[in-house]
Amino acid sequence: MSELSYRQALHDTLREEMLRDESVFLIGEEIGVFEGSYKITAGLLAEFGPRRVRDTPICEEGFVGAAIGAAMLGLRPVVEIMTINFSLLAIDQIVNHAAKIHAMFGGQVSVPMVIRTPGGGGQQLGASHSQNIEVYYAHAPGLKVVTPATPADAKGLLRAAIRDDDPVLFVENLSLYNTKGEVPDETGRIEIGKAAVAKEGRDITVVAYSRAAVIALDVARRLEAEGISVEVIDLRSLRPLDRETVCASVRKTSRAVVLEDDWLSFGVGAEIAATIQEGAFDYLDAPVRRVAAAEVPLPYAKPLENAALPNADALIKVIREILDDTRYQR
Amino acid sequence: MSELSYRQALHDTLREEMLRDESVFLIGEEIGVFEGSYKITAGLLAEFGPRRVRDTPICEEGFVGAAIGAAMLGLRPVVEIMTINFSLLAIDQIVNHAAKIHAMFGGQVSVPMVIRTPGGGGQQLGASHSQNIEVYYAHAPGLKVVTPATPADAKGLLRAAIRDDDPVLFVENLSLYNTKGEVPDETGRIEIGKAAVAKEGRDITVVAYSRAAVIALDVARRLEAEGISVEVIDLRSLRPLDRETVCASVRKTSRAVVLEDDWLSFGVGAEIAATIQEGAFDYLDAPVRRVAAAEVPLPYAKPLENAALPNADALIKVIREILDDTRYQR
Amino acid sequence: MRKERGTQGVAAAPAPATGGIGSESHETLQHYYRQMAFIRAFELRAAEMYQRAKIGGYCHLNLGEEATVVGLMAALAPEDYLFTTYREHGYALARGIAAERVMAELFGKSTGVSGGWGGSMHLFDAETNLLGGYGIVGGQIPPATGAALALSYKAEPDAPTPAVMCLLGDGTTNIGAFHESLNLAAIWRLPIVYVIVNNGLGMGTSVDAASGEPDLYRRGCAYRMPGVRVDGNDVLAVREAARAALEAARKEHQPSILEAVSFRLRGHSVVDPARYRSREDTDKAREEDPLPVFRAQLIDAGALDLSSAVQIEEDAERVVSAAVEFAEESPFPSVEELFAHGYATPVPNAPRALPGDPVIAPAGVARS
Amino acid sequence: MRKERGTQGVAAAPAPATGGIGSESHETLQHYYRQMAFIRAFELRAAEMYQRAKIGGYCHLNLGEEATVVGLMAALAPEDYLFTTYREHGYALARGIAAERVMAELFGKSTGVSGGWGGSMHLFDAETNLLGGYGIVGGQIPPATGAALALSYKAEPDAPTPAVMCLLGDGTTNIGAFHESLNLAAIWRLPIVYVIVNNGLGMGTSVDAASGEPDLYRRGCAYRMPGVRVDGNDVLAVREAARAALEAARKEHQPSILEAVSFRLRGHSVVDPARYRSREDTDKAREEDPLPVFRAQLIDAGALDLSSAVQIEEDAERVVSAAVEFAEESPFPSVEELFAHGYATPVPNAPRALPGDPVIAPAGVARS
Ligand SMILES: Cc1ncc(C[n+]2csc(CCOP(=O)(O)OP(=O)(O)O)c2C)c(N)n1
Ligand SMILES: Cc1ncc(C[n+]2csc(CCOP(=O)(O)OP(=O)(O)O)c2C)c(N)n1
Ligand SMILES: [Mg+2]
Ligand SMILES: [Mg+2]
Repeated sequence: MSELSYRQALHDTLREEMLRDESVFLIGEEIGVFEGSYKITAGLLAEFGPRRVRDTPICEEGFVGAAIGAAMLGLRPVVEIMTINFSLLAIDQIVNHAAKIHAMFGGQVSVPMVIRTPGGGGQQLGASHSQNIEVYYAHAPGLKVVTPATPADAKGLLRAAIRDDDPVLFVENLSLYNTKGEVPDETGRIEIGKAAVAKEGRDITVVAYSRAAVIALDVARRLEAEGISVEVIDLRSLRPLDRETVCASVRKTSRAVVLEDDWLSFGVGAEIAATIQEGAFDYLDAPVRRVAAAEVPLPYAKPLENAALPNADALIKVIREILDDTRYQR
Repeated sequence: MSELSYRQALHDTLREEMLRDESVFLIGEEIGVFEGSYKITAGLLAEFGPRRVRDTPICEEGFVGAAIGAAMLGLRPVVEIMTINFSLLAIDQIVNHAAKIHAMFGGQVSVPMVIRTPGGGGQQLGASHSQNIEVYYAHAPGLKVVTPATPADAKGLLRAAIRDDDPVLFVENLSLYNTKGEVPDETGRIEIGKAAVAKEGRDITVVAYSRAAVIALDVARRLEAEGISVEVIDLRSLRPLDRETVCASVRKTSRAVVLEDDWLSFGVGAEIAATIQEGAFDYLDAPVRRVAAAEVPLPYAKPLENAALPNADALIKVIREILDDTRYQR
Repeated sequence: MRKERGTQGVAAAPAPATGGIGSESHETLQHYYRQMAFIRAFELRAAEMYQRAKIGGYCHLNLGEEATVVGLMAALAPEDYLFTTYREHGYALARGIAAERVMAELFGKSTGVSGGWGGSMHLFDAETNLLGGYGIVGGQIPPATGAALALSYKAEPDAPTPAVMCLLGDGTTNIGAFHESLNLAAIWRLPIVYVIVNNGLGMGTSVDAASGEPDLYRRGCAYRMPGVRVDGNDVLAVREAARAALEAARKEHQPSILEAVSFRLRGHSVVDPARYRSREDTDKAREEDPLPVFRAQLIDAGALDLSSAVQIEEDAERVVSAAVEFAEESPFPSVEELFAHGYATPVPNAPRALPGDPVIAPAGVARS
Repeated sequence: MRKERGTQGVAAAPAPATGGIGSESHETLQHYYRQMAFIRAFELRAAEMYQRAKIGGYCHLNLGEEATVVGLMAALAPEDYLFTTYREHGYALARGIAAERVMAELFGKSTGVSGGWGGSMHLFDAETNLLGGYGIVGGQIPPATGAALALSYKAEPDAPTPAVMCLLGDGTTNIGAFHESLNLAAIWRLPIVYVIVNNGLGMGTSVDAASGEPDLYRRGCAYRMPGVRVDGNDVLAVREAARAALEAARKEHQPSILEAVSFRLRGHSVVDPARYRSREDTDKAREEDPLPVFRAQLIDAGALDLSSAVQIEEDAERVVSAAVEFAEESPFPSVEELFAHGYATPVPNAPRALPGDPVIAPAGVARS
């Protein structure tokens, strides 16, 4: 075990995988000379040279598509899209091509690529630079979508993603890069498609992923002191979605909240709530609630941005509402 | 009242609105000389000339973005994107720009444009040409998303959309173009943001939209004969979403199914089920079920395509399962 | 990595001269005619099968483009890679894929090149390096460019590599992916030839109405990428131009544009009656139809006699009929296979629900 | 609708000659220096305020680009429209928007040009036809093109119209939207000037590494669109070139490219230390810094004396300080306004839930 930042865990894993496998290469905007907009790739151009660390012009559709073609010929490109907002310029290549190619051509070819990209609001980047639109990819069969919340998961999932033969969208989060955590030294992978019980609890289940999972865990620890026992499920993978782990938890706690950074309507939490009410209907003592972003293009002004984004306080408020509501007392 | 096809209703409405308002113009691929890939715009180039009916090169990002700019200067472009699959090439302009511009610039400008585009599988068009990805747009604040199921709604909603000052994604469906229905002669609009109770019923609520709403209504009529009373809610608008009408229905029937043409996970039905379990929790006698497409890139071969897509039989099966399940008898 | 780029602007290089029919062996010429006649027969039958609802979806034909198809495929080496559009039956055939497997794909049968999963627009054959037909306009261009990147990644610096040929239509030169890809190929010096099959029309929109620079071979100027225009009705000219471009791609890693100009004999797809087309245009297309023209040339030159020509045409019909029969008799893929191509690397919780299935198996056990 | 297009290829027209400093009134020259000095002062203070966390998000400065900014804005008529990138404080100021309103926007205050909703990257002012700063690279280009379409839609055929000026960076010429938009402008003959502000770098990527044709003004060749390159450090040259391009856009509906070449004095944004930049490069940027150069030129030419120069600089500081004070004292927009700009046309069921609110008000009554 060593304590690493989420950023360092990503960096180290990229480096290790490049050392391990010559077919792994990095491609994206400003990842080489500039060392990455968020410095995940710092030092790698110097170490591996421009063949393995390929700076691209600004052309998301073009370089994501190029990575698809390279993957079809057996390479293992790891693409960086600077933020998930810009992935919309490449979504045709991701959803209409990468996600389809394996099945549409009858399984003759696969697309072993990873697209790393951070989401996240709360940095005052304004409406077009603060989105959490991973649900777009989670909806698309053929893709795998992972959303690590901790340095250890960042490492284990990135390793699994790079070695996976399918296109994997690897969703990072701006506000997690500097967070720290214990990371196992051995080179294990974390299975894509499995949620984690981040904390066990009895009274209520909080389902979350990425930054929200960190907040949920923090809230759970705080409420522990008050005698409220919160179970936290970190989804880790949105596609495939581990419905069973979520429902098993709610069958135990009988109550659930989703904490998510995206907009409420048609967001990730909708699927979780829909899944729980179907998979744990007879166990549910109260409606599944969702704590999500207000449905506005995110304003720049700090007070408005703060008001629009979900946070620990909102989660705590909803947990209390559910537990206190006399209609739903056990 | 006159009986019109869905195609004719769209065509007539475009023509009427162009006659009424000089600032309304049509823009898109092959809508002029070719008269539209699905012939919605047949005859309009001849009648209005190339200024009002503007054929574009193949460049979805470019011409959708151009329509945004034209709308910012007060025109009312009605864009045709040939199918919703190709909208992914323009989604950056739609979600990162059209949806944001009004709020991001503090309300100083609006984007009064309509994007018409058909979705729909079942035509053996293969994985990349058969998608129902309206949920991508339904998730984005700043947009309005409507999904008419009938010729009358096609007319009333298109009229409302054209006169609306916000960007409206107007989702049509390939398999509805030839369907017929009564259309009022007067020039009323249908309010965006309101669902319709397409058929009243007592035993169970089916929530649907677009093609699925037509199937749901058909199923409801068939089950009526057996003494099963199905209420059908046609959402008509996905954003805003009329949660109250949906929940009010389920508070009455206590049971619900969603029928939707998109993929199950993170699809439109997830939001409906999540809403119902929260908004009608105390009334619900059984879990809300979803009948949706199998989560695969849609295969070309007819038997596989048929197996992957939701249909009346699957809906009937699920309705019976819910009503027959002894666990959930009233 | 980066080599010298071309000089400013684009030398509008004339297509390399061909020796003409006289300098080709009769065998070669007959082979080309056989391929062209075969594609013609196949496409006409495909149209018929579509009208008889044996083929579904969209169906775009190479009718009128046979000389281009055969010339290009004659130049493409077996180790090269091919990315095409949705208008690609002819390419698959000329690349050497059995007609049965192509027709079976159009029928959606499990014996089809793509196992019935792709249909007319999505032919793929790993064996012949046909890396797919693509239905999204321009969608093939970035992956094709990336395939060229992989070839250069795998090669020693400066060593020759196989090349990629990326087909696209005239209308497709206006989409962003074209620009982005050509720029990447130029700055990275990738071994790729972008072949613009200019049949004069998008669906009904003319090149002139759609493209600011209607001389499409010149559009590489924005990347200092050379371009050549060739008469797409002249199979030998197409072959020579393609050879030269492919050689430059393979040996000098010089990407380039090759524009082959011809006509679309019919509508955009089988269902399009092409009413927007002027009489004049249709007449011209028919007059310049490469099939009868090439046939007459060969007969004039003594490279083919009438009875061999008729023989070739009858053979084509026979093989196409056999292909239809094969397709007809082949089984559809089984519904059990619906999730067979879900993922290349299996993972837990991969979806396997059919419409109407519960999200979790009632026992509470997740399917996987 | 369609007029003659230009001839093949692009005449790499030299930028129109300027009479030089000698032929301008002292007043004009002083005005330009005042604007440049003001932008300089504003940007330096913005950097400081960013470091003091008064400004959030990303903050991209026009430092080093002042001559380009002022030259362009001198040419743009009040009835013309401007679309810019996220690097646009200077344009807003030179367009005549009060510094307080710009600084207040950077502070996220309700008195800001965009009411605090946009921030540094998203300045918008309906009154001066500044139709927005845009943060998505290339995102502004299609809407700017559409604005030009609207202007031509509204005008009588062949009548002059106002023009649109669309700014973009060098790195942005490689994105698809650039290609698609230029093509539209070319085929529809739209009154627009695409100004490529070439500061030599994307974030850290050089023009040469990113662009197949690094002479960016030539990239219009793929649309037969003329292009001109001008020294972006020469305010008069920029103004003249922009005037000519705008006139052609307004009167002849001739779209064109104008490339203004200068240097970025600092990193990509305030937080970027620009370590990737060579010493040589930084030195060159500093040597050619348009501010001291222009100042010296004016003093040499007798158009400005030292004390007026100092006065101008002090005035600039004073106004910027006042702007900071104004911004500091202005209120933030109120949280009650969060849904104020939800829709321009109100509709039922528009979302108004805050994080943690139930999806339906507990009474069962939908909020709307
Ligand atoms: C992104 C996208 N937009 C639109 C279409 C619809 N479409 C299919 S083919 C076509 C015309 C293409 O013309 P061209 O590139 O000249 O090829 P051709 O069909 O003539 O071979 C269009 C508009 C599509 N498939 N994809
Ligand atoms: C679509 C998209 N991709 C990437 C980015 C991140 N990004 C912001 S500015 C920039 C560099 C732009 O360079 P250039 O066009 O030369 O403009 P400059 O910043 O030099 O003025 C990049 C890559 C973005 N904002 N949008
Ligand atoms: Mg064509
Ligand atoms: Mg730059």
